[in-house]
Amino acid sequence: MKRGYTLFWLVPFLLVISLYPVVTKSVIARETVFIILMYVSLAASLNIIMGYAGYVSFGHIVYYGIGGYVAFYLMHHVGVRLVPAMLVAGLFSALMALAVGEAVLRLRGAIFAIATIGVNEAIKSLVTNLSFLGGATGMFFNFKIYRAYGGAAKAIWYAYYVMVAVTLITVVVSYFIKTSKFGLGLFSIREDEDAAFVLGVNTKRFKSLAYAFSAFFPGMVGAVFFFKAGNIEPEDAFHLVKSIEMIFMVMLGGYGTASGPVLGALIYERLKGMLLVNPLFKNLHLAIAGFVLLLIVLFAPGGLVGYLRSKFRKLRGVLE
Amino acid sequence: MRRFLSVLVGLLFLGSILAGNVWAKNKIVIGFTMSQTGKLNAESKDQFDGLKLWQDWVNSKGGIYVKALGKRLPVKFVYYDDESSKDRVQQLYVRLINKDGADFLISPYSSGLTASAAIIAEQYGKVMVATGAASDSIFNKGYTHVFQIYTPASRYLTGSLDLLKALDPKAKRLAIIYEQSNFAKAVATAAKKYAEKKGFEVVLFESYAKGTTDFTSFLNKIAAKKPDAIIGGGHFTDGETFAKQLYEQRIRVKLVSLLVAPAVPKFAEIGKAALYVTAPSQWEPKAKYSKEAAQRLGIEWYGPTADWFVREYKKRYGEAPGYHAAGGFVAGLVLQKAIEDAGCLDSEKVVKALEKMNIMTFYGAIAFDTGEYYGRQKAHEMVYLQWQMKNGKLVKEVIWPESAASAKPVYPYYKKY
Amino acid sequence: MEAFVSALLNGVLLGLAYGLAAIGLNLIWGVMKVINLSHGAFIALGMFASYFLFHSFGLSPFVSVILVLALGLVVGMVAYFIALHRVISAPELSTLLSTYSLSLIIIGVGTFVFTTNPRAIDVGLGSLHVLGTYIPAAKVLTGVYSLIFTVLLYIFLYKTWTGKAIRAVSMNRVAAEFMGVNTTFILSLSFGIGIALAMVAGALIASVFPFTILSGGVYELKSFVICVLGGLGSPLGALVGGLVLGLLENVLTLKMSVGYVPFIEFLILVVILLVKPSGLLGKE
Amino acid sequence: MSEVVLKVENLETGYGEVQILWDVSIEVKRGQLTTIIGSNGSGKTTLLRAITGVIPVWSGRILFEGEDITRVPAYRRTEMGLVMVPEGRMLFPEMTVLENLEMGAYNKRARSRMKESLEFVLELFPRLKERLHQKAGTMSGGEQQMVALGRGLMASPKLLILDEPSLGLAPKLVIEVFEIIKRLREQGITMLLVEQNVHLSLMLTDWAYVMAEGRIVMEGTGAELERSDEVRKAYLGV
Repeated sequence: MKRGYTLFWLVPFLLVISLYPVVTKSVIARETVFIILMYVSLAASLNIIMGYAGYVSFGHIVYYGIGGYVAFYLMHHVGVRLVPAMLVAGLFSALMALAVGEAVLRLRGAIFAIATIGVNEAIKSLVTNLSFLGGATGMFFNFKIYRAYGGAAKAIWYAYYVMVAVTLITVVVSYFIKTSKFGLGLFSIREDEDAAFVLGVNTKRFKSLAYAFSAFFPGMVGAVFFFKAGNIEPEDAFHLVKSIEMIFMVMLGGYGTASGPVLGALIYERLKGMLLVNPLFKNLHLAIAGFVLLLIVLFAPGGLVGYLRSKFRKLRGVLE
Repeated sequence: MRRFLSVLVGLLFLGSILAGNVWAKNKIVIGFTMSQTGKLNAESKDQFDGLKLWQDWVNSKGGIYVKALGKRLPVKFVYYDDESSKDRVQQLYVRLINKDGADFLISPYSSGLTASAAIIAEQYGKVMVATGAASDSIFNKGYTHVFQIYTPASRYLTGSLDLLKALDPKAKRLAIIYEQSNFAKAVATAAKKYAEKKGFEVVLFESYAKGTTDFTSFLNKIAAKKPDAIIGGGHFTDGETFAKQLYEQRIRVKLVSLLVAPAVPKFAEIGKAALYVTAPSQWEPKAKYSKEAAQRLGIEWYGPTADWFVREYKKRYGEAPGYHAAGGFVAGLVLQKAIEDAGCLDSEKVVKALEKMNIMTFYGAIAFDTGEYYGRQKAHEMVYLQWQMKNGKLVKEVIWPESAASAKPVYPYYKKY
Repeated sequence: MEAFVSALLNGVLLGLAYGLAAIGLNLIWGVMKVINLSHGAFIALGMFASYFLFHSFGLSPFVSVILVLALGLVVGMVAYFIALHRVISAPELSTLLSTYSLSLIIIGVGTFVFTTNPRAIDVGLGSLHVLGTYIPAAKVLTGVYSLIFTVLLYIFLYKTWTGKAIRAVSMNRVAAEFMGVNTTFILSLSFGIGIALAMVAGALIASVFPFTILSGGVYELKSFVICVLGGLGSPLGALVGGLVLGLLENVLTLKMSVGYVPFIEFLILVVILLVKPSGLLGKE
Repeated sequence: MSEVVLKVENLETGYGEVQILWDVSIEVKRGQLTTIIGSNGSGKTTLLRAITGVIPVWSGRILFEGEDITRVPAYRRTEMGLVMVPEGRMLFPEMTVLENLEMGAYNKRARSRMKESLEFVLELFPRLKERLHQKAGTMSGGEQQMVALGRGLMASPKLLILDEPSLGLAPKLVIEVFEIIKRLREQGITMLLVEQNVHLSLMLTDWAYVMAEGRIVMEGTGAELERSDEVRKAYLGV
């Protein structure tokens, strides 16, 4: 597949956003950008299985939670540092996805979606009962843990840089998957899985791999997020609403495009941030989010990028 | 394209630059989040109402006296809705500190949310007065800026056991139940330890999921163990429901002691199901803490009297205050005292003042641990209340400790069936 | 022994109410192949409808349930035309998301209007002494009402022209249109009935347990488990599924920690979907 | 006798941006059997979809008993008497045979006559009488085709459209189906038949149209077409 110019603006764009808090030394901006990057990475990962292969993983947050728990456990009880713990967490999430995918990827459409919700809720309830993971109350870092990073204040910046790296890697990998032969196979599965199979696409292997990729990055994101948060508990790690926010961002930006989830995440975070602190709307932000989602589903199923691509043909090489 | 992008990036962040402007020091900004929505809404609102009453009280006197500036500074609140969820707590506290210029922080309601917020307070070195958060475990994480108003969870239900022992030395079988939350687990675990030490037999020690509304099967299971007493619980909704279903199923136990719910005045709405339920409470309007009591103990009395607080609160909100409201008020009061003692707004000096604090308020004694559990409340004591019938109306009476009691305990619980 | 009898009775009564909530979900899935992610929001709406009829007009939930049914029918049909009609033939992602956005809107506005304070309807009917155990009368009525509504639905689906048309549409929409069935109307009616049943179930449950605007979510997830147990798309299977779940919740907990119940439920959901997607009690 | 029941005038339509039908005009007269033949992809199915109202018409008109029904929704057309027996039967598999037949009489015009219609159908298909309470989905292909035909007849059709009724049936059953069509024609039921079995269709039909590439390329009586070289070459394999 021919590659367009999307990455030539997407990566610098993300870098500009990421460097802004560093240059201005603004902690506030850092907090905001951290959340934006986290959303970008989560949305771009979900997009691999949902947008490319057409499998709507409704409970996708489960991999973020699993990654978070694995990394937190390693850091808290074993004393592993953030980056190695994060890599282990990502791999563990990906392996879990391979195992879970072996089973649930046989299901299709809405049934698959429900099954993924079931997986998330089951794992959440299980973790809630496991005392070595702290049960319902979860685990807390002792503040001393941040000393290895030069104190709490520096540790947050450290977490921020790691998040920037994870996000960039997610976006680039997601782009290369899309424009590769592998991506083409995934798209053929999305359009017509049976036909893809008949045409010689190893659909089972393709789906499993896509699912593993889309779980790997959330696993790492979870690791970084909970490192920064300093504590982890099941309600936060396996929060179904966050799962649906991920879908929302993918839909908002453009289902199946590489740049869509990035834009979707960016807009969504800003929108939510603004609505939440706006005295007029803060109590209605849920309703507004629902309304916007409904409008997208009904009138612009291609999301922002889909809309731009259909309006301006010239943009097709730039917006992929 | 590039121009378009730079405009976009520019616009996105223009707002945040403009908002971070410099402000003159003409007020003390206190930041916090409250749960305007979500499952903790009820308790959080009471806490906020108490806090708001303090703000108006202190501002009506011109504010808090700051010696270094030689004048009184009024108190300004900045607060957001945390939706009873940790998701945004940290982001919002970072915002409070950095963008809204909060000088001091008050915790959100509940141990879970406070634990999250405490990390931010510590990371930025801001003083946070923690109220509505009783968990002990927040205080052995190495924080040096978080100070607890509530009697910690480890001392929550111990009094209920002392009470039971005093009432009925033969009662041995104990069922301990708890909600799967930070706070309830801490309380239950501590109670179990204490019970075993005191020679009770814990026949059931089990948790239930947050948000549980159906305790039917759980109650069946409890009944099958034939306990003399049931102690435990979680927060308001589950506690109220538990008490209601306990009554509906006519479980025969001698003592029922539940967390949080029975202490809230609204508990009376379940009618006869509330009768004879006992509960630990951080504070009750009928508890007798006074200037005289403080003098007797040789510690400083600070702030308004309980009568004043109850009267003003009722005037304003139309109902008697519960301990969440009192906790809110006292959080402000403690901060006020610490700022006055420090004589300035510098966080580290206020921390020193808090370390040294040893006062009595209408809410009871206040002093903080400075050892392994730095910042944990060490002076304040729980009182134990029971819902009783007076002139055909349900009322809360303080029944334990005997020195603070306003009525005699009614025993056993199943007397009402 | 007493505990076991009580568990059985409570399990059956509660199972019937769970079943009623799930029947609506299953009917909607059966007829229009839509997984209604707004089901929980409508259950909560039913709870609040009942609450206000009780507190403002003094109507007992067991009387006002008829009004809730009518309200649900209207609201459901309107909701169909707003959120579903345009995407009814689109891929499932669209209907999943459009019903989810409905749920966001309802819960969002509901939170704004009602706050998330817990509410309760205390019908004050006392408890009945049955077989050595005490059961709240409201719970007994809830079970009985749920059974009645299920039977009425059965009669409607199998004995009336409109009911048969609904079944026909669920089996083959195009063929039904060829028979002269106004399928658009039938689709909206089915959604309306599904929503009405959800709201009725909510109204009945509200007379037994306290609730907030967010409570529907729990029952929605239970409904998924029930539908999968009883067979996706089979309205009556849902009743059986409801009974199974109700009994499971009540009897299982006698032997194991209450905390594990949700885990078991979701494990059942996933395992059945994998082993036998047509449902444990479903056909083929 | 030669009153026109259905008249399609200059019909053009298609899917999305792809046009399938080009200027199609046909007529069906009362009491007659009219047939459309054509190979796969010639546009027969699309034409039927337009006539029954499943897909919208781009241009042209459809008149049914003189009334313009071009914009009338599909289910209303059934009520007016334009009844379809769809390709592949499309029975309601979980319903009994009786229920399937009853669904045929769903439209208000047919409901009042349900009893007589049922007698008529059961007389036509005595085999169904024993199976009235069997689920339709569990029956053999031939039996299912009978239910489908019976269900169509239950609707009191003024025009019965049969879409590939012999598709997928064993040769013996194909003959049986055509015998039924013959009997129906003798009963004076107006029918529009779309078939791939050109030989049998042309033997029975009063008037036939040949479709290719979305256009009507030929029309005439059955006998005329059967003699035509083009038809013989293209469809009869001779």
